[in-house]
Amino acid sequence: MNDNLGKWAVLAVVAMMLVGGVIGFVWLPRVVYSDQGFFAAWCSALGVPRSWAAFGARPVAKISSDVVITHELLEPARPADVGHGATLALRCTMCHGPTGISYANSPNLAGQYAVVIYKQLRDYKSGMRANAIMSEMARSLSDTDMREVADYYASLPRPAGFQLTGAAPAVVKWGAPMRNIAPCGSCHGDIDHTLASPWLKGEPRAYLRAELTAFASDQRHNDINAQMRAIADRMTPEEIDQAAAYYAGEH
Amino acid sequence: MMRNVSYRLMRKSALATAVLVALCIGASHAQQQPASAPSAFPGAQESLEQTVKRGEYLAQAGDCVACHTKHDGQPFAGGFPMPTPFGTLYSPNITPDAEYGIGKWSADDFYHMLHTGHRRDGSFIYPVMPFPAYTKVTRADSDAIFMYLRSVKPIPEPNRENGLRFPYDNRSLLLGWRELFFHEGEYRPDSKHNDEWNRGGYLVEGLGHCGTCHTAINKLGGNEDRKAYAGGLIPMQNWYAPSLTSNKEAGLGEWSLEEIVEFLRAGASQRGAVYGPMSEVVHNSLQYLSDADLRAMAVYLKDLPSRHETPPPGMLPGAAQLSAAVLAHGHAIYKAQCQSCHLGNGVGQPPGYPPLANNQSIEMQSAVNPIRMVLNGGYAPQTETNPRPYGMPPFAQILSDADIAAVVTYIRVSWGNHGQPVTTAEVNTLRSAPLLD
Amino acid sequence: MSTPAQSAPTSAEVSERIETRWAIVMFALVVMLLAIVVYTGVHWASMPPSRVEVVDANTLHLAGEFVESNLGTGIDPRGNVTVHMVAEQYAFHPHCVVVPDGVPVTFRATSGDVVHGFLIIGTNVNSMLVPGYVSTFITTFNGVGERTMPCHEFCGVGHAAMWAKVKVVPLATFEEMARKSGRLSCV
Amino acid sequence: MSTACPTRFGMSLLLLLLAPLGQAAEPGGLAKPGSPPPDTMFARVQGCSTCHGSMGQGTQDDYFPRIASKPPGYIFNQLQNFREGRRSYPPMNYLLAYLNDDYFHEIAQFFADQRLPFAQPERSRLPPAVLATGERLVREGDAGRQVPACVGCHGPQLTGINPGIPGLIGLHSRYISAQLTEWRAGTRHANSPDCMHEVAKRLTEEQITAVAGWLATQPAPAVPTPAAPGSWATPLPCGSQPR
Amino acid sequence: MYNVRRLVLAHFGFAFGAFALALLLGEWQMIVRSPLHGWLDNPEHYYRSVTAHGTVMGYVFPTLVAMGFGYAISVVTLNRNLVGLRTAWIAFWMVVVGTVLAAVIVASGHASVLYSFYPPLVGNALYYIGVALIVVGSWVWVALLTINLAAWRKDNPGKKVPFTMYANVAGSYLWGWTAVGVVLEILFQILPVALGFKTTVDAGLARVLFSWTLHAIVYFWLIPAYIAYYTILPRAIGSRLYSDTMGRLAFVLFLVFAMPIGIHHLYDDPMVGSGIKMMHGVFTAMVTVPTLLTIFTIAASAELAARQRGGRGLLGWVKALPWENPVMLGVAFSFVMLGFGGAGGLINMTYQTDSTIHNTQWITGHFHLIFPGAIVIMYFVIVYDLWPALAGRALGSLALVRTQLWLWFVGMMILTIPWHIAGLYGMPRRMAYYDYTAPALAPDAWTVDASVLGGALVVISGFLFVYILLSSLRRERIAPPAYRFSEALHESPVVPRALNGFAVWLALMFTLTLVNYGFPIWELRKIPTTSVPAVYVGGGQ
Repeated sequence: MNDNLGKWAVLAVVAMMLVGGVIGFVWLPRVVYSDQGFFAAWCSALGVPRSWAAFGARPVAKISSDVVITHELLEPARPADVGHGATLALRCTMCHGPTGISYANSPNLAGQYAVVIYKQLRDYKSGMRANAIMSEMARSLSDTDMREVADYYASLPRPAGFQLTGAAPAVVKWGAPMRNIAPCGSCHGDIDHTLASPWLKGEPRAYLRAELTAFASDQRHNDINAQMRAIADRMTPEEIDQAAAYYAGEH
Repeated sequence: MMRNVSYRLMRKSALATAVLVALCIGASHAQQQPASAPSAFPGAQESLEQTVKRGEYLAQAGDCVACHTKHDGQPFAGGFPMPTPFGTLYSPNITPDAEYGIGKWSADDFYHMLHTGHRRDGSFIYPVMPFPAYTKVTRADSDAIFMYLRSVKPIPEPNRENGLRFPYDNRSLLLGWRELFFHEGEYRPDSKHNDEWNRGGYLVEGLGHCGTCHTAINKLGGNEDRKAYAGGLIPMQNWYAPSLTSNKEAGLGEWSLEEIVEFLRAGASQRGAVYGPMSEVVHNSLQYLSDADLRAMAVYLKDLPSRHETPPPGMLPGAAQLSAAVLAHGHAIYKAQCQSCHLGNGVGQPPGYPPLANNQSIEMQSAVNPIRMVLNGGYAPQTETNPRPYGMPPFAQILSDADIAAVVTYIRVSWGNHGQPVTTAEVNTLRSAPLLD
Repeated sequence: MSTPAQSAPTSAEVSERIETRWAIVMFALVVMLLAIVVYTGVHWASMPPSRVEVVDANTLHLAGEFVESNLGTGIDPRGNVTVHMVAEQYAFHPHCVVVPDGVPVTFRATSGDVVHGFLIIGTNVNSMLVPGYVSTFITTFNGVGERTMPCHEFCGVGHAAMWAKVKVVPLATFEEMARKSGRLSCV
Repeated sequence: MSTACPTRFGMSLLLLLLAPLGQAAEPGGLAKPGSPPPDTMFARVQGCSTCHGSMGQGTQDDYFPRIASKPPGYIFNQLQNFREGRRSYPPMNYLLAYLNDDYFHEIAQFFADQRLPFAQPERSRLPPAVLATGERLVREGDAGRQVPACVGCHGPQLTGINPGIPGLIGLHSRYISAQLTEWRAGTRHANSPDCMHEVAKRLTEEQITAVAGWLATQPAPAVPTPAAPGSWATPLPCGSQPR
Repeated sequence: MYNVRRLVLAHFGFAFGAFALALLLGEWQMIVRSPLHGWLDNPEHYYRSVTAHGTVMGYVFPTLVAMGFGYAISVVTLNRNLVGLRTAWIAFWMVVVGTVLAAVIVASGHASVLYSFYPPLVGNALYYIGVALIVVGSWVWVALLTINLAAWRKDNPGKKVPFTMYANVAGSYLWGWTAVGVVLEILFQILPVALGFKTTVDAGLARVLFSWTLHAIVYFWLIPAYIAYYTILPRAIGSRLYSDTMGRLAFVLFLVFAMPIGIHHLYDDPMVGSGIKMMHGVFTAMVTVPTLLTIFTIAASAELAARQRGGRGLLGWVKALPWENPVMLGVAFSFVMLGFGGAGGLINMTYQTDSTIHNTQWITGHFHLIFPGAIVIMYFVIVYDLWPALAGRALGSLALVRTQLWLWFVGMMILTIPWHIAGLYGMPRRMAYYDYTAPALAPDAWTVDASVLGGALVVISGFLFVYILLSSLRRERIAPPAYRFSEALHESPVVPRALNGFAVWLALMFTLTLVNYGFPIWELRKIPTTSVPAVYVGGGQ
């Protein structure tokens, strides 16, 4: 070892780079990307995005919902939205209650996330979700109307003093791993909340049961990537009832 | 057992009542009780029926039924929700039901509650119950009201748990509030004024609890004396209770006694019609008061000192918004929607179609009421003297914020009105104001 | 090994000699390691998912190969068996996959939201699913039966419940099923 | 500072604009109260005009119902229901809160007496098959689900019958389906026996859509007024209609 | 110990305090996910705990130990007071504040994203700010070491930099540069989203940036341990460092090769090309070189000591080693665990074999053998060795000390070996609960139970360590002995120039980083479609 160590080291490293380079960018690609030309293979090895010809787009048989959920989907409510929403929402009061709290086993909308309400309205309008009255009601709503109604209901206070009773059932706190059922609470608010998942506390039991059953039977199918259908169809009727009862505070 | 006590009481004549009054004077309020008190008020000598009758009258004057009856509920059975910034409270059942009502109460209990704002168990009452006003009620009147309440149909309606947020659900915290805003003590006639004035004062300050709405409510949910009757926004309901002082611009300064009496009795007058929460007051309470009492109230109100309720200049909405375009727009809307009833020069066709020109409701600093009238419309309450009221339709669903802002602005500045312009934002926020309290 | 140093220079030489020997051993080790990698790479053509392919994670459900009706197992134009899957908090869609035994199966999977893991226990199928990128993996199952398939990357509080199944069936059975319907799954 | 200029500008514009109006009003600026309004029911029910039309004939709005020439008993019941909160629609609940029954009778009678042409029925977007289902339900009902035919109570011409059963003509599909849904959910009540609640409970989603859709497309018959009491026997007892 | 006694004590004190708490969390995690405990009612608590455990053990604890040790080395080997003591204290408090901030946020459940962050999962901004503070504080340390070395050079022109200091500074440079990756990720990817300026993250790019830090950070943890091998063990067992030059070489090789290999953590990720992966693979193979050098040198100097103590035979000399000496014992344990860990590492670095165990419990086993096993046991040794000089107190019974080390070693083995096995069964890591009743998973159950036991031993050992130190404080003060590190056997006055400075090696480090990370980062940065909406956690509260 002497003062040329530095030089030697540099040379050695360069040599290694070359070896690695040759193996990684010339030799292996020839094998792994044999379907591509030299430069294409080289690009693939580098990680330049390219699509694998064999797997092109396929015909779209049916889609669940045409809403694309992003954080920008609804800007934070402008006061103007809330006001117009309030006037538009007058005709929703018969089922959803004057303060967004239903006496008719319709979902409570007070304090529901705006994105959730907006998406459902969009789906009602586009027919992705069907309901005798809601389809009718949503038909004439413009996109702005729907945002405003959503913002209005989101602005209302949730049912005061509502308490969940009893211990959460297994399906709510653990789900059922081996059936790929995640805990309800991991998306719907007990444990954590994910974008566009509705807040379920205090929703009417009958409504929750009906919707879960509809998901399970594919009657309702406006959940993106079948997220709820997949879960609901793995839930037992008992689990469905337990979850519904729990969130309705009747557990 | 209490029942028997009170029934015996009822069987006793007025003398007994007088004795009882005397007793409790001795008991607690000697220093507060004016010597002339009993004679200053009716009912020193009366039969049980008369007492109950008078009790009913006073209960109406106090408008007990308004809060102690829920929409589809039985009279006085309670359960009426009262939303506050601190949570929702539910009025209790005050029918003579032994379990849930005041069946087990004595006249003492009742007076004590009314007078000191303590529940029967000694804990504090939330000031949604206007005991700071009711404390002014005399023992005699309290007993009469109690007798009357004992005479109504008992309803076994359980009381509903209040939905107050922490920490407001702790009644003992009210101590601070009471220190600030509650001054216990019956009404003390002012010798500088005649009986009529004092009677009016007794009703306005006491049972009428006018100040509860017409005195601004501050952040702590209390009325400040220095702002007494100068008007204020009613929290949650989002109606503006106008000033009742003798102030020329905002108050009753320009109203004649007759106009005030007519307004309170009929719910509609040459000056305008009642609307919003006041409809309820007229419908359930004021229309039943005697001419003498209404006149007395009018006299007292007319005499309230002005609090010069003109807003500080800085607070005015910028006149910059007041463009010709807005006024033209407002004028167009007015012609299309309002003129047919309120006429081109805004003089209206009172009492059915109230005047808009020179009308405090229109001009007052807060534009809440005129905006809400346009948004929600309204019918004057049906009363003995106004059995077939006229009404104004809601425009919320056919006019945009801009339309409404323009037309309200137009009305507020036309025909010599000197109100301030309103913004579309104001209109918009009021769209979500609750229609039913 | 060396005997301890008597005199500095000799011991210095000794130690230097030993060090050099040792250095050679070391490099031999390293070269061997590389050799393994290269050999397996070339002769089994076994490489990790290395074709970078991007996809819009927000619009998977609207069009393209990951739209709902395309998920599951299918025979693609080339006659290859291909499984399309989407992972989302907290499930795989479909959550039960049918594959034939003994023939190469291509997995095409991606995530609709966060990073998920894709592992078929007892096989060398092991890949990350990163939103915005398509993971492709080719493998051949040996032996029919059911394999479990957990999400092996933390993807949120529901992670522990994110499991799917792979059902390996005899080729014949599979072809039978495939004739009946285009896309297969055991959901 | 910068706003000062536009402000003054705005003010001067205002004055310019107010000058004529000022003359229109009193020279003093204070207008003297006008004469009392006409003492007619028409003048009194203008509170209903923006939603139901000045005489109850309905409006362009795709939701609010026409109330002109509905049976007086029916209208009275609804006014009462709204006041008592048996029907929830805040604007209605609010407007009627402090009015009494005697006045309701007058109002009901006024609208009942209005004879006004019906608006063009709406053109339905529903497929003919669905409309056919709707018509069948209206004319024959659905024996399977024990749904009586609408015509059974509301009359062969769907004009309703005095005093309590409303006609179904001239309503918007949205309004009808909303009402049926409410009946079913029990948020709209009637005096018991609440026959519409019974009927609506037996209807499926699809049937509601179909019925509402078909009814809304029906033109008014030659005689659109409710039939005289007892013109036909109603299949099931209804609290709002004396038998 | 010059002017840094209290400074070093503060670093060690806070480091091991945090360590003790995180240790308990770790064991709690083992228990709740084992068959011995029912499923957690709120799985979020588990991930909360994992986040806290990882953040403390990964960022706070080793950083503070390295910092404290580094200051000590600087003053001892350069034989002069620390320049910039006040700044050093500021740096310390930055780390403390950062830790507390992060800890509070994590404890409140607003940042259960695990210490590896996992965007597009995004927690509360304050958590990331806390972590960033920790890193920045440690950067101040890097600068201070450089400054002190420069100051010393100025006064001793042309003199050979003491070996220990050389290694020390090499380690600090390694950290200074390797931390850049995570800082880039936090500053440009996560914080803007956490603060709400932006709502989308490129998870792929984030993972690449994190891998930049993810592997080299382990070598940063490792360096104090290696320094101890070279410069504490020989002195402690009455031997000498075998070869100065070899030693320096080992450290500079870490400097060069630790960095450009992080992508071997992403072998199974879809956003990096196979060529790049191969390059990282190659250099990963290279990074075994310094380790092998070290093993050789240390073994050699141990042999030296043994033979001087009359050890004979090809391997017989091993018996002659001073096993009663905790340092000897610690190093031996460390080597064993390093050996197992290293062997496992070879499997991870070969991507065909990696694919069978990637992200399984095996990985947890692997890095627990390396870090809490081989490395932390050396941290114990370091603290034991420095303690008299720091605290001015002699340690209590050495037997107790040895027991502590034994417990740690045995505990770690029982903890990690079953993990490796579970990994081969395919058990994923980081599961709040695990359905052992499922026939497919039932066989894994015993492994977790075993780990619970191992964990328990580890916890006992950890607290025993704390106890030993605290109890020593009750003993009477002694004059702190002058502390020294071991010197080389052949103390030649000069070393190859390259090994007396860092220029060449830093140059290589930057170049290799550029070569191995430049393209992927540049490439991923310009793909727009791969930015996906952030998934904010903590919505449950």
